[in-house]
Amino acid sequence: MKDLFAVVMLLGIYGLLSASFFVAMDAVDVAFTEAAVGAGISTLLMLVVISMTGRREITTRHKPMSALLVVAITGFLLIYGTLDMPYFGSADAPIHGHVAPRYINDSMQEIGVPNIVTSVLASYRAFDTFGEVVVIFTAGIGVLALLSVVRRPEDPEEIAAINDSMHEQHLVIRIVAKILIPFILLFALYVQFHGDFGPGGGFQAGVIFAAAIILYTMLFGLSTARTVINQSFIRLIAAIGVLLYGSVGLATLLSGGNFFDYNVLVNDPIAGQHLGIMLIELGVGCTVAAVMIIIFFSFAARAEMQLNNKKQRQDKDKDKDNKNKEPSSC
Amino acid sequence: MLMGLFNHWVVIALMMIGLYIVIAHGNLIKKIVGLTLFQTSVFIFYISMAKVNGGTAPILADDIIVYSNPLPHVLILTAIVVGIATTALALSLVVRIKETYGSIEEENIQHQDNQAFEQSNSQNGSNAPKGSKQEKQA
Amino acid sequence: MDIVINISSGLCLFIGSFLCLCGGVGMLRFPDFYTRMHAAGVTDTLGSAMILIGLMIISTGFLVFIKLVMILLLGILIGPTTSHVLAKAALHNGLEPLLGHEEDPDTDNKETTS
Amino acid sequence: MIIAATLAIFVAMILAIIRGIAGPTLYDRILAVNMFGTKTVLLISLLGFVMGRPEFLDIAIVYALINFISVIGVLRYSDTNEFKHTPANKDSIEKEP
Repeated sequence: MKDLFAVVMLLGIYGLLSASFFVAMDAVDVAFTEAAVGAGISTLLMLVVISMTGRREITTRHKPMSALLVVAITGFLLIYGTLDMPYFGSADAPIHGHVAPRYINDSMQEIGVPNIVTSVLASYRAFDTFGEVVVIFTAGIGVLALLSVVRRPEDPEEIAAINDSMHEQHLVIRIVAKILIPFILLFALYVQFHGDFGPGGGFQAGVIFAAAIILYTMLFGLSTARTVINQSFIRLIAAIGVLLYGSVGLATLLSGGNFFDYNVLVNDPIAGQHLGIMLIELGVGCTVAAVMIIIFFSFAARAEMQLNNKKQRQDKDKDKDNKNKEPSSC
Repeated sequence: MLMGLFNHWVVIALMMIGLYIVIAHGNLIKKIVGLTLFQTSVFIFYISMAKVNGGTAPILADDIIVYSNPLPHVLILTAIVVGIATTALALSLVVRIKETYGSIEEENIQHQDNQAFEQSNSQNGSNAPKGSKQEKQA
Repeated sequence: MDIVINISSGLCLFIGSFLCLCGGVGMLRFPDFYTRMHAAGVTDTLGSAMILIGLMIISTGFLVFIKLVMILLLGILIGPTTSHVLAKAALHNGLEPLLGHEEDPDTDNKETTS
Repeated sequence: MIIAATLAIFVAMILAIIRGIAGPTLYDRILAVNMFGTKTVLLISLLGFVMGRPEFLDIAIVYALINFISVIGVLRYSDTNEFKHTPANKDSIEKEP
C-alpha cells in the first residue's frame, strides 16, 4: 500500500485487535497497556510524523526477490525450530516451571497484593522495572534533544485569537471533551491506585493521563496547553518519577534490607510491601505520563513550526513572483 | 496433533511480514511500521506462551486454582511502554532526516550522501550535509 | 424470575448483535462515505447500548453493573460526537455526497446530525 | 446467547476491517477504525462474561476513551494542509529546499 495514512490506520486496527487478543489470552494488564499505547499514542505519533514528512511512499527500487528469499529461509528455519516447542496451553511447559509457581502460590503471603502482575512488577522484579523506567526517561530526553524547538514568547492575545477560531470550528467536540477530560484524569488515578487489586498500575495510568492531556492539546491548541502545563515543570516531573523510584530503593538499602526489599520500610512486612509498591507505582506513573506528554509536545511543536515556516516561505514566494506561480502547494 | 503449534506459526508469519517490510521497503516510516509489527509479534509470542489451558487472569480470587503465568505479562507490559518510547525516538530521527535531506526514502538519502561524498572528495572539503543544515537554520 | 432475566437479556443481546451485523453489512455495501457513516453511526450507538443493557441484566455484583453503565454513557456520548465530527470534517475538506445533489442543504443537515 | 453475540460482533469487526482495507477515501478508513473500536469495546465486555470474570471491564472503558482520542487525533492531523491535496503536494515540497 502506497498511502502511508492507510498504513497507519490499519496499524491502529492491528493494535486494537492485538489488545483484544491479549484479553482472550488472560493477559488483562498487558491488554490495558496495549489498548492505551498501541491503539492510541503510537497511532497519534505516527500521524503527526506523516503530517510532517508527507503521505506518499515513493518506491524507486524493485528487488523484493532477495528480501523474499531471506524472509522465506528465516521463516522456514523458525518453523523448523517450533517443532520442538511445547504445545499451546499445555500446563507442563518449561516456562511454567521455575519461578511462576512461587509467584502464584506465595505472593499473597509475601506481598499481600491480589494482582500477581503488580507484585512481580513492583516487588520481585523491581530492579528490572527500574531499568525500564530509566530507558523510558532516556528516550524522552532523546526526543527532547532531537526535536526541541526554540519558541518565541507567546502572545496572550494571539492565543486568545486562535482559541476563538478553534472554538467556532470544533464547538461540539470541545464541549464533549470538556466533559470527558476530567473523567479521563479521574479514571487514570483510579487505574493508578487500583493497580494492586485489578488490572492497572503506573504504566497504564501514566499513558491514560498523557492521553487526556493530548486530547486537550489537540482541541485547544498547543499554546494553550503549554500555558496550562508548564514545560519545565513537566520535565521536572519526569525526573522526579525516576528519582522517587530510585530513592525508595535507597531507603530500603539504608534501613538495612536489600535494594527494593520493602519489608524493612515499616515494622509490618506486608504494610512495608504495600507502601513500597504504591510509591514505586507512583514514580512509574509520573515518569511515563511526563515522558509521553513531552514526546507529544515535541512532535506537535515541531509540526507547528514546520507549518509556520512553510507559510512564511509561501508568503515570501508570493511576494517575489506573482507571475511565475508554480503549483508548489496548490 | 501439530495444531498445538499454530500459535507459534502465526507469530512467525507476523514476524516475517515485519522483517520483509523492514528489508524491502525504502520508506523510513514503513520501516518503523515493520519494526512495530515485528515487536508486536514478539509480544504475542510471549503472551501465548503464558496461557495455560483452563487458567484465568493472574489476579488472585478465592475460588480459582489455575492461573496463567504472570511472568511474561510483566515482561511484555514494560516492553510495550518501552517500545513506544523507542518508537518515538525513531520517529523523531525520521523527522530530523526529513528536515535535513528533504526526503525519507532510503534510496534518495543514499544518493544524496554519495553525491556529497564525491563532491567533498574532489574538493577535499569538510563533511557534506552541513550545508543544508545551515540553510535550514538560517 | 430467573427465566425472565435470561429471556430479557437474551432478547437485548439478540437485538444488539443484529443491529451490529446490519451496521457492518451497511458499511460494506453502501455506495459512498456519508451513507456508510449513516449505517455505522446509528447502528453502533443503539447496538452497543442494547448489548450493554443485555449484559447489565445478567451482571452479578454492583461494581460490574456500574462499569457497564459507565461504558454505556461513554458510548452514548462518544458515538454521535465522532460521527458528527467525521461528517463535518469530510464535508469541510470537500468530499461530495453522492446522493441528493438537488437538495444540498437539506441532506447536509441530515448527515451531520445523524 | 452471549456466545452468539460475540460471534456477531466478530463478523461485524471483520466487515469493518474489509472496509478499512478497501476504503477509497481517508474518511472511510477513519470510520472503519472508529467502528472497529466500538466493536472492540463490546467484544471485550462480552469476553469478560464468556470467561466468567467480568471484573475486567476497565479495559473496555479505556478502549472507549482511547478510541475517541485517536479519532479526534486523526481528524485533527488530517485537517492540516498536508492532507488536503495530497498526491501533487509532496513532490513540490521535496523540490523546494
